[in-house]
Amino acid sequence: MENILDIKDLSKSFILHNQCKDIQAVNNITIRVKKGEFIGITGKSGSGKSTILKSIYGTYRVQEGDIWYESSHYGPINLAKATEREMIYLRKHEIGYVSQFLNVMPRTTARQLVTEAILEMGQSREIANMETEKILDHFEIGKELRDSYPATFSGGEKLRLNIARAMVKRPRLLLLDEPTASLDHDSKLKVKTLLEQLMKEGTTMLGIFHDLEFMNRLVNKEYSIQNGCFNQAIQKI
Amino acid sequence: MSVLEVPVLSVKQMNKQFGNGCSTCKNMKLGKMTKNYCHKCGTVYACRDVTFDLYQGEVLGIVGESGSGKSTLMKSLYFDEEVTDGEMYVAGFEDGKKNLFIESAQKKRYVRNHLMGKVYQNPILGLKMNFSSIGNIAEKLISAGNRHVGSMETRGAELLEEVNIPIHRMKEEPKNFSGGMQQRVQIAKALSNNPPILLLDEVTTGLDLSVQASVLDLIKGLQRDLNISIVLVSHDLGVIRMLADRTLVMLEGKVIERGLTDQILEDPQHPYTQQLVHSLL
Amino acid sequence: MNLDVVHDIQTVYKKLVAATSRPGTLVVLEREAKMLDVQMECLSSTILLALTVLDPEVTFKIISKEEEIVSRMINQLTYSKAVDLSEADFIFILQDASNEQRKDAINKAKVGNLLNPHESAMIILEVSDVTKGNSMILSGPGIHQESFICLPNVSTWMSVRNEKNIEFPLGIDMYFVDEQDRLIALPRTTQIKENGGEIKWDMLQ
Amino acid sequence: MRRKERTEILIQGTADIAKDFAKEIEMRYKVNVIQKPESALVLLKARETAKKSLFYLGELLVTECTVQIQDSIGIGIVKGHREELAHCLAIIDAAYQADLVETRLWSHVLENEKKNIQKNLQELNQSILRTKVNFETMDVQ
Amino acid sequence: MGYVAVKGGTKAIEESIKRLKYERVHKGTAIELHKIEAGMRGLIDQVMSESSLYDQSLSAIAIKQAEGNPEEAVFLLRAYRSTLPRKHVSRIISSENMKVVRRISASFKDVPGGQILGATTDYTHRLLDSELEKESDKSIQDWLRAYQEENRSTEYNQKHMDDLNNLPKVLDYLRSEGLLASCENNDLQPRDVTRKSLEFPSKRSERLQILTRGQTGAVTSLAYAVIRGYGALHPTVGELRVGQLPVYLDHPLDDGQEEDSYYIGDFTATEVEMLIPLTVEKEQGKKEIEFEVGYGMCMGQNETKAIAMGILDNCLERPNNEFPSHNEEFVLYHIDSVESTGFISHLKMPHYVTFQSKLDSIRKSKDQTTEQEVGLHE
Amino acid sequence: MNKTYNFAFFDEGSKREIRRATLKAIAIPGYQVPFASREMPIGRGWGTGGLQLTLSLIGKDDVLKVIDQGSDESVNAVNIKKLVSDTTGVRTTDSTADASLIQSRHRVPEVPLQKDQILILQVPLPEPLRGFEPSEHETKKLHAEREYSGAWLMLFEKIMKYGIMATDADHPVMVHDRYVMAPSPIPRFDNAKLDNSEALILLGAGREKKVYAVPPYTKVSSLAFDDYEFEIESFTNQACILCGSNDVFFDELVDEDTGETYFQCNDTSNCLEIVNQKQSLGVK
Repeated sequence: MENILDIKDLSKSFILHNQCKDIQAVNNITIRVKKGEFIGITGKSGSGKSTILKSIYGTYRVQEGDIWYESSHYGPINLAKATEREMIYLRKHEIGYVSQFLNVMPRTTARQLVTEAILEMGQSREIANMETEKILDHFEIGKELRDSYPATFSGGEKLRLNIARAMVKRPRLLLLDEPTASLDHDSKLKVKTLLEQLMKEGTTMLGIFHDLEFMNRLVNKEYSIQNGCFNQAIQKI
Repeated sequence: MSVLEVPVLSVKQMNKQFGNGCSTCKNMKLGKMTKNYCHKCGTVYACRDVTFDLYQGEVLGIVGESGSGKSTLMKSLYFDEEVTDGEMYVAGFEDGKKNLFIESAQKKRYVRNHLMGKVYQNPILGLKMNFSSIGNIAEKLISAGNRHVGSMETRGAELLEEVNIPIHRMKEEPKNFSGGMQQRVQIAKALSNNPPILLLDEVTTGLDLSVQASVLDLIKGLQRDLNISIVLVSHDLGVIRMLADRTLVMLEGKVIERGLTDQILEDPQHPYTQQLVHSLL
Repeated sequence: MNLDVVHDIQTVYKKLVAATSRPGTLVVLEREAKMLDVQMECLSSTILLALTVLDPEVTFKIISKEEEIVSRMINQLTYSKAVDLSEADFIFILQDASNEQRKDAINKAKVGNLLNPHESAMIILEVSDVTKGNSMILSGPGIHQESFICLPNVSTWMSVRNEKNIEFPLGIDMYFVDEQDRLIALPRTTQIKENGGEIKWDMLQ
Repeated sequence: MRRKERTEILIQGTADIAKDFAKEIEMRYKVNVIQKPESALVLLKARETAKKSLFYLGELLVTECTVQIQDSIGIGIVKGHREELAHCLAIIDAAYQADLVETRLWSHVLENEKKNIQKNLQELNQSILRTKVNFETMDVQ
Repeated sequence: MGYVAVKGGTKAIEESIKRLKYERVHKGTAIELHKIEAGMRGLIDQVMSESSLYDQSLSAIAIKQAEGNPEEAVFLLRAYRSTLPRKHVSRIISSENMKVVRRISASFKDVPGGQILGATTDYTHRLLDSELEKESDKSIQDWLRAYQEENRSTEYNQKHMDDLNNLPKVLDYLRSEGLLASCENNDLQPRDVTRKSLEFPSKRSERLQILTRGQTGAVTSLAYAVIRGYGALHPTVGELRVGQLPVYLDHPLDDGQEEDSYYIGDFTATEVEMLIPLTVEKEQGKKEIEFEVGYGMCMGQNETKAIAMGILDNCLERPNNEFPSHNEEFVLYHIDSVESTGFISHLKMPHYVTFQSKLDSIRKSKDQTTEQEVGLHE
Repeated sequence: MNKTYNFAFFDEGSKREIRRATLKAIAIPGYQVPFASREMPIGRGWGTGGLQLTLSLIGKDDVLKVIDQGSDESVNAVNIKKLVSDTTGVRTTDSTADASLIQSRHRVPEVPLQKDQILILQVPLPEPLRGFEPSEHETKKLHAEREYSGAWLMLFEKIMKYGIMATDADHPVMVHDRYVMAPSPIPRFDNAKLDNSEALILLGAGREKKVYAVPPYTKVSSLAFDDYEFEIESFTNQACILCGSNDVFFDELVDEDTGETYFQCNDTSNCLEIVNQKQSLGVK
């Protein structure tokens, strides 16, 4: 199986000018991810797990190392050096990112939120509307919720919506940044089902999970990280 | 197989100074000035070598404190202000091959009327307060060549509806409206002839929070539906975070940092941006 | 000089108005030119026009081999000042000017700006005979549908004139005067087409 | 005596002097009137003191006359409607221009008149100075 | 009622002109011009200044013809002026050469050269003087003799008397003290608003010329509005001087040597420099107060107008859209006596055609409304 | 002070300045040429712009007609005629056809103008965009950039308010497809007479110091919308009570006894000519 993601010697530090600090977040990280794999990253909080995901997603600017991604549109592309426009394209069409926070416009309804994600990819409004209903059904977002503002949702509802929004794009690569951190048991189970379904559909995933037990039941491979460096890679399943 | 995208609007090395400059500020390479102001001759270098591209369907945020040159930049883009030097290309005008900054006033007027819309922070600048709201929208349509009252009335009503101005108030003058409503009429006006480029200058500044939210929502919705490109200037990072895909940070007339909006917010590089972001958190 | 500076200049002006408002119309200044009755290095009509439009408030330029003499004379007659081509309100191109000088003068004449299109030059061009030369079709304000005229030396001014008048309202207004004291005006609004077929080059220079 | 000082004295002093001088010349020379005394305007160009720039304050009505003696042109110009004085001034001006012998004898007449003018001015100033506010007298002793 | 054009105009006009003359002379006595000149200095000065034409005797005729109405007198002189050739421009007139007859400063008590009240109504208590009813030529002459006698009895320091002819300027003093920015002579030739139509933004010379020939009342009212609050200035009179200024002309063909110029006479003028404190931002945002100067000068003794002009001059140097008084179009377009009175009075002209046209328009729009209303009810 | 006035009141320098402006105005149809505008012996606003044009044009052989609101005998017309003939000695006439110069306030005569005539219109407010933009500096810029949305907007606003264009006199026109121009307060009825006119039409605004022109055979169209056409004043089924004309602009009168409305020609000299003609025919 070919690699979809090939992270080589990734290092990232933060220079905080106002505090005269230089914080090394990750150092010389190398990860290879095959198409369809689900990789889990573990480590203590502050160990640099999120940094890896955000570097892939382009939120952090990489200082050293490469992040080769096999794009269906661009072919092999180094995300560490991609332009803003390339990154925007990939985010719209190929790479999804889900965290526990739902960052949306205050007065956008659940339905609009999802539709918008589909429209971004250039679909017609008709198709977008149809798809939206489908996915919201799928994620068990109640009909009564669909025209309300997500700000009023429960944690579980918010997260499901969040994943729904990421999933509706059928991303090739999905980055999961502690999505289950604040969820109750029932919600977690629903999410798990969803992620399993994504795996079946062939989505490659990279995730950080607070709940290791939850993670272990899902991932193919686990990387453990300490002080910004890898300890080991454990093959699961 | 990278596809070469053509920007809708492209600005290169734009400079705008107020005053003629003197030997001190010209020779010292701007070194001996306080910020962008020369004490000797009083020249203000409002925009210095500003360069950026705007692509179809995206929202480009420009953030910076007052005096950073962002409003001057917007004025220059809409030809409210003549630039000192630089280039500006718009895809819809002469195939994006002619530098608009050196074209005649008539040509600039054409681009303004047909390819751009602008919403000013102060509605007085964007609206004729003594003309009806529908008339204000019609003005933009007329300048783009429309000579049909019926169609303009329909279009105007449509737009006002879209921005949530009750139709029965369309013949009212904006001077009777609240600030938020005035801003919405401005937006309707700016959008009236489907411009590919929309310039928004601090459109929510000075509005109540709830009104702000409704205006932001409106903008986002319009941008989503119409796939127009927006340059959005704000000193408010919250507004930028919600609307902008990419962001430029301006300080003392210069663009000191640029990137994806989440990059700017989560991984700011320049000391000034870091300070700005941290003060927001 | 028997010219009455009040009444004869008034009739010259009236004729200038007629010529300007009806481009291509042949206007005769013979009567006033006879009153002038002086020997000059330029045509009598040129002097008449100078007396009609010039005074200390405006400027002029003479294009001629005898520029110095004519400039001084015009200055004494009108107190108007001679200035550089690009500043001149009125440009007089005399018969003895070379083709290059003629082109250059028209080329450098000011066309005004969009705010003040009237700050443009009026060009008075001397020719031997305003009725001989290349045949042309005129159209535009002041002309009922189309009118036909002949003017000499077309190649030396036409293209540069059209070039100057490309962005109306900017442009130059041209007046042709001849040895028989006749006048034809081609203001900036007049569209000129060459009248088909063969071009008869004017051989008189 | 040069023109500035001369015209100051002739206009500020008694009009008889100009009349006498002109008469003297007219008796001996042919005076050709080029332009009869006529009303005309003089535009007043002033310098303001705030930015030291120039502006036009208005127009002053003058009477102007031009005469010719021999080959010399003389101009007489004076504020107001003073046709006779303008005429005399023009003749005197032409006389000086033509450097006629008579003009050499006029100097001391003019000098004398200048003293009179000075004296009158001083009398005027004296009466004006009576309106000067004297702050010293208000000192408390 | 009817909207028909007036007929029989020729006859009516002739009769109207006779009637006007009747009104002027019907008391059976003519006012002599020299009496107007002798006794109406204030009116003459105002008329000369507003008409921008300096000549007492013409002014007197205009006043007589206008029966003392300054608006009409100014109108007459302005029109008369259009018919006179303007042959000369004077050499630069500088107020330093003024033979001062009055000079005060409201800013400096101890102004160099002193406060010289001269002739002023300021301290007359404005008590109506019934004595004037009895005033005769003889009583006047007696008074004059006594006054001259009194004057001669006082001895004055020679130096002071000479000073009156070159009194130091308050501004020069301030400039030498560094309280006022010094500036060089600016010899840019002024534009003449009577020859070149005004365009905006205007030139300083155009503003000053329009202000100095402005209608006294209009200039005063606008300046009053400024200091009452419809403006952003708080001025004091730095110096006010009244006196005689000599006028010189260059020989038309000469190279303009001063000694060869023509002296043509003196004219009376009022000059005012208003001091206006302003906060200016200096280096590092430090703020300082500096003086700016507003300049006013009028032909004749017109003190209020000159002060008002000084205020408006500074207003227009500092454009500010908040106040109409700082808007050059607003001020410059509306203070000319002939223009404003002409346009106001033109409203007396018939507007029958426009009214008929308006009538048509109103009827049609009424029809429209009725149609709409009918439509609504259907 | 003994002053004989120069021919046509002005000194030659003043005439020359007006003449230069006029020539530019003819060369740039519809553009308002600024000029110095001399002070006149009649009031600003009383026709000084027209009068200055007339005086700069007039010669010994001219025949002058002056009309005000359609009437040769109106006091203002008489007054101006008197001033011009007093300072020039030229002949005046009431007949439109006889005149070489016609100075008019608020009307274009009913008798079609001829090639050798010049019509001079007095203009109180030359700026057609003034209602939209008070600043002269700004309106000048709008003209420069051919930005006339304001002119149409003013019409649009009226339609919004009143349901019709509802302009009265001085309905703006577009000249030579370039400049929007105030035709002076002539009724809309007269606007068509400016289009492709045989005669040169000059317009003078003395107080506002502008001269502008419509040369002969120049396109002049009244501003309108595709779905709201320009409409002239309508006098449907009305005829002049004196001469019977029905295709002219009327004055509306009320019979004081009966209270009934009746109509009469506004152009009095034309009316009189028709009446005279009819009478002479009747006599035959």
